[in-house]
Amino acid sequence: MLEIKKLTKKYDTNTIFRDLNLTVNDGEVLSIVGPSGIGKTTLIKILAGLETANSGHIMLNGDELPVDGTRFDAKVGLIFQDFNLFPQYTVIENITLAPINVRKTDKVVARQQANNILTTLGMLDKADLYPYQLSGGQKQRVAIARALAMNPQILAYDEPTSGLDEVATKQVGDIVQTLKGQGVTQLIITHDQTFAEMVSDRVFDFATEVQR
Amino acid sequence: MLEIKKLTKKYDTNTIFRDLNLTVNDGEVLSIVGPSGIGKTTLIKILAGLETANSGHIMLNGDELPVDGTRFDAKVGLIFQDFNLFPQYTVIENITLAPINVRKTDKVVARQQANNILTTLGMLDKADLYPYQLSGGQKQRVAIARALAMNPQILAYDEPTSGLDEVATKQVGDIVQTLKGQGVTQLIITHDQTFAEMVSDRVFDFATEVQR
Amino acid sequence: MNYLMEILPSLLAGLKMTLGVFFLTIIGSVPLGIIVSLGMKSPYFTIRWIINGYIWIMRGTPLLLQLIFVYYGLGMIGITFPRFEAAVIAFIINYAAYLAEIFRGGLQSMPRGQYDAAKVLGFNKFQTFFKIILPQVIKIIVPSFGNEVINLVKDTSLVYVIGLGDILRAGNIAASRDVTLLPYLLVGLIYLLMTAIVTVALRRSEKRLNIWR
Amino acid sequence: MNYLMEILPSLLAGLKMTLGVFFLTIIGSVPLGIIVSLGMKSPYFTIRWIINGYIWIMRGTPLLLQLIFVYYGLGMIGITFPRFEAAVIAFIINYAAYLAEIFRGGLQSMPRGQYDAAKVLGFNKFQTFFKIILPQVIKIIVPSFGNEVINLVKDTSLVYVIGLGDILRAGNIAASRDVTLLPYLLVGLIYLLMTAIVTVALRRSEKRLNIWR
Amino acid sequence: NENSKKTSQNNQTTSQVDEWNRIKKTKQITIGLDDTFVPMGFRDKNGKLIGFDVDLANAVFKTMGITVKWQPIDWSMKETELNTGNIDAIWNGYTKTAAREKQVAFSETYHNATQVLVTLKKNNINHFTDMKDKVLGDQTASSGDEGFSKYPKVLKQYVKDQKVVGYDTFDKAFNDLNAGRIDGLLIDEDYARYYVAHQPNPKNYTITVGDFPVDQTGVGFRKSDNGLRRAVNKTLAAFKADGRMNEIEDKWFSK
Ligand SMILES: Nc1ncnc2c1ncn2[C@@H]1O[C@H](COP(=O)(O)OP(=O)(O)OP(=O)(O)O)[C@@H](O)[C@H]1O
Ligand SMILES: Nc1ncnc2c1ncn2[C@@H]1O[C@H](COP(=O)(O)OP(=O)(O)OP(=O)(O)O)[C@@H](O)[C@H]1O
Ligand SMILES: [Mg+2]
Ligand SMILES: [Mg+2]
Repeated sequence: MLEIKKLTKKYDTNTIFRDLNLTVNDGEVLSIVGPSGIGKTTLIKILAGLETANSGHIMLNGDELPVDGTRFDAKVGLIFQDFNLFPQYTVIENITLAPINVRKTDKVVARQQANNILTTLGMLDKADLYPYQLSGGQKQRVAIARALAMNPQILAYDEPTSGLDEVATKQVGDIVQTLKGQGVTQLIITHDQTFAEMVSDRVFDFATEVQR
Repeated sequence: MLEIKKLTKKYDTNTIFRDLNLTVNDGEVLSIVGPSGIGKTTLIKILAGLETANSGHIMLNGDELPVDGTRFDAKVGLIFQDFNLFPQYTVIENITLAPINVRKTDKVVARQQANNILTTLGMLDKADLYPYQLSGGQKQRVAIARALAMNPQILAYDEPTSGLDEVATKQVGDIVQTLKGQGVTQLIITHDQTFAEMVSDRVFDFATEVQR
Repeated sequence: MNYLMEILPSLLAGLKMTLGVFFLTIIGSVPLGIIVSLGMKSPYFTIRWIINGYIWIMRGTPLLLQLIFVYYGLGMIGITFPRFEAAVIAFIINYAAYLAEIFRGGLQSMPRGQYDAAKVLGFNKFQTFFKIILPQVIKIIVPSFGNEVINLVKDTSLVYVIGLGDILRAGNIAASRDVTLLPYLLVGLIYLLMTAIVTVALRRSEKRLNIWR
Repeated sequence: MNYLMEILPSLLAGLKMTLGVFFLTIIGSVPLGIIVSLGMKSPYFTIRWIINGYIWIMRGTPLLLQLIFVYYGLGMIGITFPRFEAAVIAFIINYAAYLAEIFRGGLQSMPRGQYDAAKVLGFNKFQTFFKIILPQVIKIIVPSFGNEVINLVKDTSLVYVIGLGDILRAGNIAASRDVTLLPYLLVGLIYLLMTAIVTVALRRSEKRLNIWR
Repeated sequence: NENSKKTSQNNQTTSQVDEWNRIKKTKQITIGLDDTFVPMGFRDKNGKLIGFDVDLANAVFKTMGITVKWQPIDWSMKETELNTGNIDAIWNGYTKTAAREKQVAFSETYHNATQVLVTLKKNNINHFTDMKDKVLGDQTASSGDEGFSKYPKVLKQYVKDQKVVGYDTFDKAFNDLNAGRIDGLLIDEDYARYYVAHQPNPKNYTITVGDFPVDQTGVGFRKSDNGLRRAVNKTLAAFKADGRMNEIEDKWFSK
């Protein structure tokens, strides 16, 4: 279970959110919605240990995760709004790099898994392209595939369907359902109401549920 | 009137589209739809002179625009899928830089115009931030504002509503309507069906209307 | 201590020469280096070829030989410069070659999207370079640029070969006259001081560039 | 022509020394430079302070003086190295300082998103640096790195100061013995050849890095 | 300034024309020297040029009513400076050699010196033969260095590996001698005296004279400048005859 308690974040004097409380159960799919610039990305970056919070607590299954930027655990998988693919690696290398080097997965196994994910996302034929050769929606899907390949227990998506057509959106929706079946906790930032309704158990609305 | 005739584009041996024909009238709003990776971005980049085509013609009001990469006319305004803001300039500088230096608009006038556009997009309070300090949706809106500030006669949007909430999407929709009233020809790549239906006179579907 | 005070005036006289060559070289070689780095992207094969040859020769031969060439070599075929002017010319064309390579590296790391954005906004090549690209390139290359500036501080001592008296030569004279290595120590300290000034100035400008990312 | 053939053997003997110092310096200073550049981002003030001091001294004093210091200076206080080893040590610690600044520039231009992506994927600092960051940094710094490598080719001639006979010294000896500038010409050609090899090798590696952007 | 411009403009013609006429007319001559060259020509602490050759040349030309403009040059460039017309004479401990005589015309010899061995007194080296298997140092490309290779029987056959350690300046060589890295230093006797005199304790050193031939020192002129050379030769002879030469020698080489 993921518990966020009294989390506060400021950029200089600009308070993004104050005393934010949020609990997400294992295997739950939570949509995070709210207008642009309200702090959704900031929240999941703090959750992933990429940003510091000014105060507050994050508890994962009862253990406290520090929010002061000293975390190096990769407990939360993250799909970035701007992808952050590694330009020097091909699609398949982007996906298999972490499993091979961090999880020490066998190369052949890692490639097989990556191919499976790419197939699910309709991207198998792009496996050997470099990021600069991809369209926007293709980059989005590589970013998703890269995060999935690490089998994280908590996975946060930042606008995963932006740039995706209906078919690809549906494919991502299917993935969310599959992972839910495997008990993965998922947080999905999205402006796509239809998608949010389709996949999520619950909606967290930044506009109404967060203090500033 | 913008006429595209028998336009063909390949990356190496990979044909993106072949003999593409498309005519857009002055003041018309055309939505361009189609699955991810099909070539929508490629088409408008060719239109803006940023990519070369392998063959074909583009005519603007009867004049031929070369498609071999030798164009330097900036006849087509473009809002990039990945924004391409100038990192070293603040929001207001990003918007006023081209009017001041290219159109030789007076600085005060340019700032006033930029402020008006930012107000319309609900971004006035971000005028003095640098791009790295903006959220995804905020960058999107700065990119739109920057293109608008040059008052282009043809304006192409690449996924202008990705990362935008309903309110901001509505604001962009209003802008499209206003420009239409001024006779600006607009091409809008979008996956957002509701938005496409709301703003466009006609839909160009890459999936069905283009040969490969 | 007393001894160092005694030889200081002659060292400072040499320092004047050192600083003169230093500043004139910076002023001349930075714009020349930028032009050369742009020339390397020229669509004309001949221009690229000439520029690559120029850079090769400039980096491939010791600056000492270039100084000899500009002063004595050109002198022999009738093109004569006074000593100081010859030194400055040789330094400028030499350093421009090194700076051009640094600029080229910076230019290469610019994402294509920045050029695209500039183009659709109607900036001409000149504006694109100076308003959009150069400020970002500068941010990247400041540390490498610093290396060259600091090399220049020290390379100025090579002017001895065409008979100019810089600070190191002043130190040499004192050292061989008084049979002691102390003057070198003092010269070393003065070089250190100059380098410290250059380093601090460049670090400052780096900090100022860090308000954006 | 005949004369050049006569002096060639002595020049080639000098060339051996030049190449020895060159390769050992590259092998030693690249890793040291990387470590130093990382140290400059250390959270500990003392480490940053020490490293900045080191870079300042290394760039701020002529390599010639550093050679003298390592060989004669340390010799006076009882730390004696053989001449060749002293030369290589001095070159490595000197060049590492310059390379560190170049690496630092490259590191600075890495977008933060690359570190973020590596972190959420669980890469440790070591892996992040070597798998994600370094390949991108290398691509940016190749041209500046080339400047230093080529400087090194020529700086090797400074070993004369501690009594080692490199190619330029061989040329010097021949030139003053036979009262002619011809040996310098030959030395110049050999330097040009070495520089050409370095330049071509680096351009090749740049090309190879250009399959991605 | 006026004169240096004039000399450099005359570049192309210098090999044919005797510049003596110009020098007489302008009453100025440009002489090149390496201003680090003790005790022949160097600078005092105020930057003033002093030394044996400086005094001698100034005195010689003073008798002709000509002022000397001293132009510091890099020693390795001396013949080039002369033959491109940047300077009119090389007058700075310039030893006569066959190779140099191909490039320049020498005056009569005005000073003689030989190559000597400087050692630490405590090492008891009193003959060249005592250098057996000892390490020798010298200055790269100096006359001593040439003599060392040219007359292997004199010293080379004794020293360790028949090799010599070359230094760019003698102060560094002295440093190594004191540190025991070399056992002996082959050096021109004029410098030897000067350097030994300037060591903290001159008594610690032995200067050994061996069988190297005597080096003759002369003034170097362009081969075309016969008038100039004759005038200088005449004055030098007069200086020798009337003791003015001795006076200057005593001032700089007092033993
Ligand atoms: N480095 C920064 N410095 C200052 N302000 C920042 C910085 N990063 C983000 N902000 C501000 O924090 C606010 C929240 O940004 P965030 O990216 O979390 O928004 P968001 O909810 O993800 O919006 P969007 O839906 O547009 O992506 C924004 O108003 C932004 O201007
Ligand atoms: N530089 C390149 N080299 C090779 N292939 C490329 C290059 N750029 C794009 N492509 C390929 O061209 C195709 C069309 O790309 P484009 O960006 O036009 O798609 P799109 O329709 O805009 O898709 P999206 O909706 O995902 O942005 C893609 O399959 C992509 O892989
Ligand atoms: Mg966001
Ligand atoms: Mg696209």
